Amino acid sequence: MLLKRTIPVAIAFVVGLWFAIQYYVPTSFSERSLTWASNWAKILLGFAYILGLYSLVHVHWQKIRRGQPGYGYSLLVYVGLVGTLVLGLSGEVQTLVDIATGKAHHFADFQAYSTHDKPIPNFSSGFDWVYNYVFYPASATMFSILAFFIASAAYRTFRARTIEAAFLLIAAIIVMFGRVPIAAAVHRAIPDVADWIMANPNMAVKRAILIGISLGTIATSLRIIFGIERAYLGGD
Amino acid sequence: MRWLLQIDRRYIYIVVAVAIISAHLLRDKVHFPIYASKPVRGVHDAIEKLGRGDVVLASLDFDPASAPELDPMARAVLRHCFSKGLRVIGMTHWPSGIGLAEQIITETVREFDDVVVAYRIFERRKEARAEIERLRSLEGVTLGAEVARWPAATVNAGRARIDGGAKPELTWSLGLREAVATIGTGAPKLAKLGKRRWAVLVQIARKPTLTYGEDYCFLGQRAGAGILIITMGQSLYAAFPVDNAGNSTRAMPMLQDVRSLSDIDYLICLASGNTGETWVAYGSERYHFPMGIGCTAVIAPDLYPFYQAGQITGIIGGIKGAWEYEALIGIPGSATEAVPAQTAAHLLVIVLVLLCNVGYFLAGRGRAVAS
Amino acid sequence: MDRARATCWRVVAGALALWCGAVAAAQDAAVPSTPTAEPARAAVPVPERVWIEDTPNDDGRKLTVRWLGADGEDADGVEVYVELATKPDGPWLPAAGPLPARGAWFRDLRSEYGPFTPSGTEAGHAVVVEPLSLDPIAPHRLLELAMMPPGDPRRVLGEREVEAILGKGALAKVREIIAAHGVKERAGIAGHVEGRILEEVSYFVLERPWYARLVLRAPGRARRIVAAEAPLAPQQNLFNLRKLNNFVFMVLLSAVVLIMIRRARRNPDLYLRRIPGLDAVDEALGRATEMGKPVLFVHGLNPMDSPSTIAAVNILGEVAKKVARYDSQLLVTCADPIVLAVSQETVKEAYTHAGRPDAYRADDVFLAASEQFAYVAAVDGIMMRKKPAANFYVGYFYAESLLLAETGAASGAIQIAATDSFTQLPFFVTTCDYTLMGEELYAASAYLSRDPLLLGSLKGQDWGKAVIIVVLLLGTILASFDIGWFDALVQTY
Amino acid sequence: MDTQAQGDTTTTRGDRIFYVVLTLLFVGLSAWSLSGETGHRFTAPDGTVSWLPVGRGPAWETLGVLVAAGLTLALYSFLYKDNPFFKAAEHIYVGVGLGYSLVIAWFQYIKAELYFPLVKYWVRDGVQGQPDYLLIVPLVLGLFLLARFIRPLQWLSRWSFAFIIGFGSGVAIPNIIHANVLQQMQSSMAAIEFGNVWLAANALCALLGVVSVLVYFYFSVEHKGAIGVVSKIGIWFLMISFGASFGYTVMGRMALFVGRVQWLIEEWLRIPLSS
Repeated sequence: MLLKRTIPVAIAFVVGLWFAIQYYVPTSFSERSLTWASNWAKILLGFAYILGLYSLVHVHWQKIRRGQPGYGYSLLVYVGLVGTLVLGLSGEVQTLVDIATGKAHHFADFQAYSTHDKPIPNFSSGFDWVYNYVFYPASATMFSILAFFIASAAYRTFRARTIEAAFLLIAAIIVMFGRVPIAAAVHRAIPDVADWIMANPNMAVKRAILIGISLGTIATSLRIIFGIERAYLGGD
Repeated sequence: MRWLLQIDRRYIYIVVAVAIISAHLLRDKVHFPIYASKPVRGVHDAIEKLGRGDVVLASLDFDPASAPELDPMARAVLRHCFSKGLRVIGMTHWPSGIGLAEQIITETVREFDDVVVAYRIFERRKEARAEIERLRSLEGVTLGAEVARWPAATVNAGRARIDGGAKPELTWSLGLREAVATIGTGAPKLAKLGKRRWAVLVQIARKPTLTYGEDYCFLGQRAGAGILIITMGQSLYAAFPVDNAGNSTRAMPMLQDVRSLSDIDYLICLASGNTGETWVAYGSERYHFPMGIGCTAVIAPDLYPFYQAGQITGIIGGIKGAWEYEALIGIPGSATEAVPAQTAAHLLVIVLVLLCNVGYFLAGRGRAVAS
Repeated sequence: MDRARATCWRVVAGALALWCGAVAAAQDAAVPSTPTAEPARAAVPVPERVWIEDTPNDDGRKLTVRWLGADGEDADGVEVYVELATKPDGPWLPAAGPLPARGAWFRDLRSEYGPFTPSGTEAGHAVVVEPLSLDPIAPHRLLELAMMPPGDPRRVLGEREVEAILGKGALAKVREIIAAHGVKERAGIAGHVEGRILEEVSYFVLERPWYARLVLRAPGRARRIVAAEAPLAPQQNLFNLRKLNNFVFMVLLSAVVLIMIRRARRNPDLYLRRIPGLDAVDEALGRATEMGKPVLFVHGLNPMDSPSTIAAVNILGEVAKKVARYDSQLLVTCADPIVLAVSQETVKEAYTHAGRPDAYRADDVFLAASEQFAYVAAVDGIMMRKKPAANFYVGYFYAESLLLAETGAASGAIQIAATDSFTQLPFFVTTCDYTLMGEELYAASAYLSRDPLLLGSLKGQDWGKAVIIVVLLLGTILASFDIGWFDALVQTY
Repeated sequence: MDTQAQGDTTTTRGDRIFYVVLTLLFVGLSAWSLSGETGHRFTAPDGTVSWLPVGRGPAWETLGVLVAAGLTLALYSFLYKDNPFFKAAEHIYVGVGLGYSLVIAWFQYIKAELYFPLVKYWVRDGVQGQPDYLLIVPLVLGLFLLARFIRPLQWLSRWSFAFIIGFGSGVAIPNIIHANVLQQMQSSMAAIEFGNVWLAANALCALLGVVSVLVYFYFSVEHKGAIGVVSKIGIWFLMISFGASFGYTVMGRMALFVGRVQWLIEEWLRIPLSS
């Protein structure tokens, strides 16, 4: 109980309280503690990726092992994953091999995986190839599907069912039209009206939402720090 | 009219695709009036005010996914900076943006040398070679004086810089694509200046104009967002002991007098997430430097409060902002090319929304709701 | 050859040092540090008082040099230079300037002094100086100098200068610090080790009292040098007074929230307005059970230390309890490995709490992908293939919001979103059946669990909003009548 | 995972036609673009069009373009319906994405922040500098995270969670007060200039917006009477704002598609579009 509950709650309390107060303390120790903790969080994230790797590999392994329909696709996950890892870490492996064969100095400084004089990917750095020809186009394509979704979402949902929906609809049309170059040609005031909506009602709402969010954040953080909310700790 | 409401969304997808692709193919046929909005001018004017050698930190915080919106913007801003002789420090907060940011910076820098490529291509053509020879024979006039006589518009478009009378130093912010476009039919107003510009292209084709570590550098990426910014405020060398290529930042000539964020003259953050706000809260608020934000259209409304409060000098919002910026610096780029398709898409969505409301009211509101 | 070059260097350096020394000596002899006027030319005005004070709100790296007077009409065109030294008789290092003698310098110090910036005529002039940025003794210069090979003539020259400023053996001390960090040569010294060394060297430089003086100059007029009253060592301050209003706000709000939580413990019956999105949770889960289809819980992209994600995990706990009771399947997708681990723990606990530990399967809480759009592709795929009956989007979302919600809508699921991501709210509002906006995300776990302690904190939040509304209205009214002090309460620095 | 997992497994005749057309489109256009001449087209000032041959890049680059174009088309095919092409592209992408994250995590987090400052100096005395012993704390916390793989020690990972969540909570409070409360209030409390009706109206509108939306978020008071009216106004403000943001975003999203189209036409099909 002590190890499983009390100590974690105590850690959250001490760490949380200190970093809430640290903001107001300008000494160099305080600033350094912030740098430490944020570095530590990064390192923890690095370790956690092993958990993530396990999760993804395991889920797909289950599919393959059970021969579920479509398990072939799961094999493709492995292809992408292993391929990228091999290309990305080949330099590291090379270093290890060099150390083993006595060619390299022990733990030679790492080479960044890309350098500024290599703007165009070449095959000597296959990681760049994966980035440029797989990762980049796939990301851009998934993102650009939004162009279709936003049109269909607008078509399906922008209906003046209620007065609120009408407000939403009208504001959207005005701003959309205001952002088109020909709007200014139709009437000079249209872009201005669009800007006015962005700068006044929209900004006011944003402010109010931000203020509300901060109150919510502070209350949630306090509940965490004082151990009132501890869903994250799990059971036992 | 019921069918209008229950239309398969795939038909909408087809209409969108057809509209955008055809507008894009026909983009040379349409020209739009330029109306540079105040927030975009805010960024442009702030950079315009800087003097030669001032330091601009460009935080390119986006990944390939949002590149279509931010890439033209980044190039336009970088072209503006380099053509004004500003020193540019590049960095990114996004691990997935390292390759992209580096590529944009290097390619923009190369543009200043890319005339070499243009030169070679043109030299292969018979008539081009003749033209080059003719222009070379004109070399009696020193280039500095020649350029000084150019009308302001040309200088604005080409950003020729002359240092002292004796040793003209020029940079040209046109890449291969743009050079070819302007020398050919390109922007109609600039076309007649083609020959002179070509002469300058030939002149400066011989040496690289920007040097890594002196005129620009790319620090790469470090995690930490706000914390990283605070560290940079305390010491740039501590935050980035080495740049992306592993060079020591402390040894870099251009960083000798840039020790922390307090030493930079302007920050331009091109963000597809909320790094712009992080820069305001942890950077400019603490270390007091002017900054501007370029962002995807979706983030822009978020930033108006900061603009209103004077915390940032301006906002470049989305592809339209990039287009306005390209217009302001007089170098058309890919944002200018994208505008017709944008317009078509906007009008299409407006028509779709109107259509669905027509259908909604004609079908009878009550029944439509029930369905 | 090398020896010849070194000799050359030494000669040049020696000559330079001699010349510099001579010039400095001549200058100091001409104008002693007490203010005296040269009879021949009209002299610049002299400040009444010059003193050093510790710059507040900092980590002990800055000093403020202040002075009164010397800003009348006769100060037109006079330039002020501030110089620092470690000994009363120099050598003096230029630290700031030229500054115009006329005009109130203090107003530019607001960023350092914050709300407690002295104002009015008694404030005089002030300028912040940083001993660590002074040229020959800046820590990175010291490091460079200390690590030069012994034969390098530049080092000999630099060493003399540095020892004149920081005292005998200063460079040896720097070398000691470097050696203590296990560094032997300049080449290949890693950034993080260098950072630690620099920090220690900084303390070594700063640990002494600093003397300051003002040099006032104007073309055609005699120069004046005025020394500051007493030397001072910069201090680390324990509290950043610039953040006082922030601190007060935090303390008050925390107090209100904690008091409300205490009160809720005694009186658990609190009124809570309906939040339709949360009332719909049961409906959605019921439908999923009826149809025998899973419930999909989609985390946002932010990492575990983001408040939105913390709130999302709290909501996940409540949703998982309900799912366990309804006996349907819960799928949780994550994009961050720590969120994944925490979610697994949370769901496991919720199932145990609901008496169904057997129903928990670790594989149902999984990392769908680790990159934004790969996550979208994976989650979209899951939505189209498993056709979950209910989708929950909880946490901080970016551009993926519409890609997820629109696919979810196409797959026919009931969709409930909860996010504090202002930019993505419009997309959730238009494509989801229910959307919890902003603060409602943080209220959700309290609403769902009906735990009096959590409800109490909602009450505290409401008090906070009431106070903010009153302050806003009051502030606008007062500002409209040109009453500025109230505005200053929320001023940030 | 459940067995009815694969969703719409039925393939209609229309689907089959779609798959065939998509495959033919990709293969045909790729072949066409590979067989064609490559280069740039110019229009000279006198209107004559000329063609400048530019050599194709190395084979791996051509292969890359084909892979990228294939992925792009496969992912777009999701717009029609979930299909084998999309599934394949999705799974490859997920694998590559995780691989990318892991490589970055190794270089950026573990190697740069932990291995270099600590382990490197620890295991080798040949290198300059001393280890940063403080980093033992995150090393231990990181190993605790990995203890999740050992059932009896799983609880150890909670210590790491507690650290991260505590850190996040603590840091959030003052920073959020600074950026989201004080700064927002500061800019909301602008003076209303009664002289200028337009500006005064704007300021009042903004103030009304902030207050009414804040009232809408009230949890512990019933939204009836005056509060009800104000919160209703708040909802209107919210809706106007959402509509405006939505409209504003359309632009950016379309730009993304234009970007993709541009890439496909120029890099894959090699049709020079620039004049």
